[in-house]
Amino acid sequence: MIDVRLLARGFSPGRALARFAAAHPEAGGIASFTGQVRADEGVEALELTHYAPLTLPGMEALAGEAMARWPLSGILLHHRIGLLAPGAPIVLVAAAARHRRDAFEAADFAMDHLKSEAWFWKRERRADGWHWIEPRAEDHQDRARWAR
Amino acid sequence: MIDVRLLARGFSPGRALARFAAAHPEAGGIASFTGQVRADEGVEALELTHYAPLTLPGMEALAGEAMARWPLSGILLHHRIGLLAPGAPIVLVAAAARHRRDAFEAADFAMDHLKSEAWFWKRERRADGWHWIEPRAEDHQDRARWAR
Amino acid sequence: MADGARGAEPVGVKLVFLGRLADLAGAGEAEIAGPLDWPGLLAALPGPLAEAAATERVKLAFNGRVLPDKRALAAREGDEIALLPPVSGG
Amino acid sequence: MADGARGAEPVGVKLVFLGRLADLAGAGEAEIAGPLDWPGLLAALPGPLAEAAATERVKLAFNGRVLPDKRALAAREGDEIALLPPVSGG
Repeated sequence: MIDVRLLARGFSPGRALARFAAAHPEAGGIASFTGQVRADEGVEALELTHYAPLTLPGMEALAGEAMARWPLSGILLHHRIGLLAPGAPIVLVAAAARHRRDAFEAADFAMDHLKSEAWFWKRERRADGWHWIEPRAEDHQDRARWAR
Repeated sequence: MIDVRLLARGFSPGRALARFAAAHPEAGGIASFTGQVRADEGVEALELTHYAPLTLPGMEALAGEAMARWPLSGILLHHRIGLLAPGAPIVLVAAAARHRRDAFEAADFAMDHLKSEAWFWKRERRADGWHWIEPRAEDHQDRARWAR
Repeated sequence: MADGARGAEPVGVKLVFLGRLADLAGAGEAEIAGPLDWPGLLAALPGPLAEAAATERVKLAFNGRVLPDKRALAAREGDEIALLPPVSGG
Repeated sequence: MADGARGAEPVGVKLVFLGRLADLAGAGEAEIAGPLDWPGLLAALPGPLAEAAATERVKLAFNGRVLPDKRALAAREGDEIALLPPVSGG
């Protein structure tokens, strides 16, 4: 099962994961990653912009790539767009597989690519106004681990 | 927050994860792994035995080791004991951290150690009776990745 | 993405500015007259936006596909060009 | 784990068999007379169980702690010895 979504409203990663796990009784394990707006740094809000002609198709291609690269039962990529409050979930990635190493690697791979390759633009509001966020060098290095 | 539990009854990994995420608003991300009874191989039931004087203390030591090794906000290790039906969750591991690589590595580390080092014994019932499960060579190799 | 009614009424080339480029442009979208090639686009953009667009880090999407080579741009009225600064998701 | 009332009434050394060893033993627990050292334990166990216990893969816990060296076993009445075959969690 490939479950790729752009979400304009708040969502519950726990509930999404429960559904995903229930949909994969044949999988021994599900690895997941939830990214959320950090609440400790003076960030008052986060805004995520996307570009419809590219963003969802790009995520679907990423999901397909992960399915082709690891023996997965399924993959889930959910990503918020719009305005987010501190503590709100931004992204949920989950991979279901027979063997846990495959699930972990696929989830890790998907996150690295969502961070530095998916068509999202993020800005955060602090006391002094809005600031655009660019990927860190670290994000590009993380993605480079998967080159082959 | 260190949240280590032995669970004698069914639990909801999704709900446990939601609580864990809510408890860590300062963490940028939460990596998790859910292991469940595979429903595709003629397994009718799974039984997990533990040894009280060793099992929970061992899991607590493992949680402490992960907290010492990575800069984590928290770690969660929940493990079922008793009789489980196909599809039921066996284990949930989650690590909350500022940076996602730390969260992924700590969850991966914890699973590798729970698989091959924690004090659990697993047997499964098939049409022809009960069979004890031993860790695969792969599980020991997985754990050996963390030696230092 | 524009398609369909091209020519039925005069429409320009639609420009879409993403991320910080929308701030530079003062708007998320603009429309300019076509046809438009790469030098034409740079000439049509206000200075700071043209400078940003010219850097390697800014990609161009043409009717929903990223151009491998921006200089190959050849837009007509009704087409959509998106200017894509470095992304930051997750 | 046994502790406390040691000596108040005659109790043996408690043996706990985990995993497949419980099947071999036909029970999860047994009690035998103390004191008990490693050769004494092997002698007291039924053949297949003694053979399994003697392998390197089976560990021994003494009053809730894994013994680094099984041959160092020195149990008295009231103590608890657990025989631990290879684990399989997760």
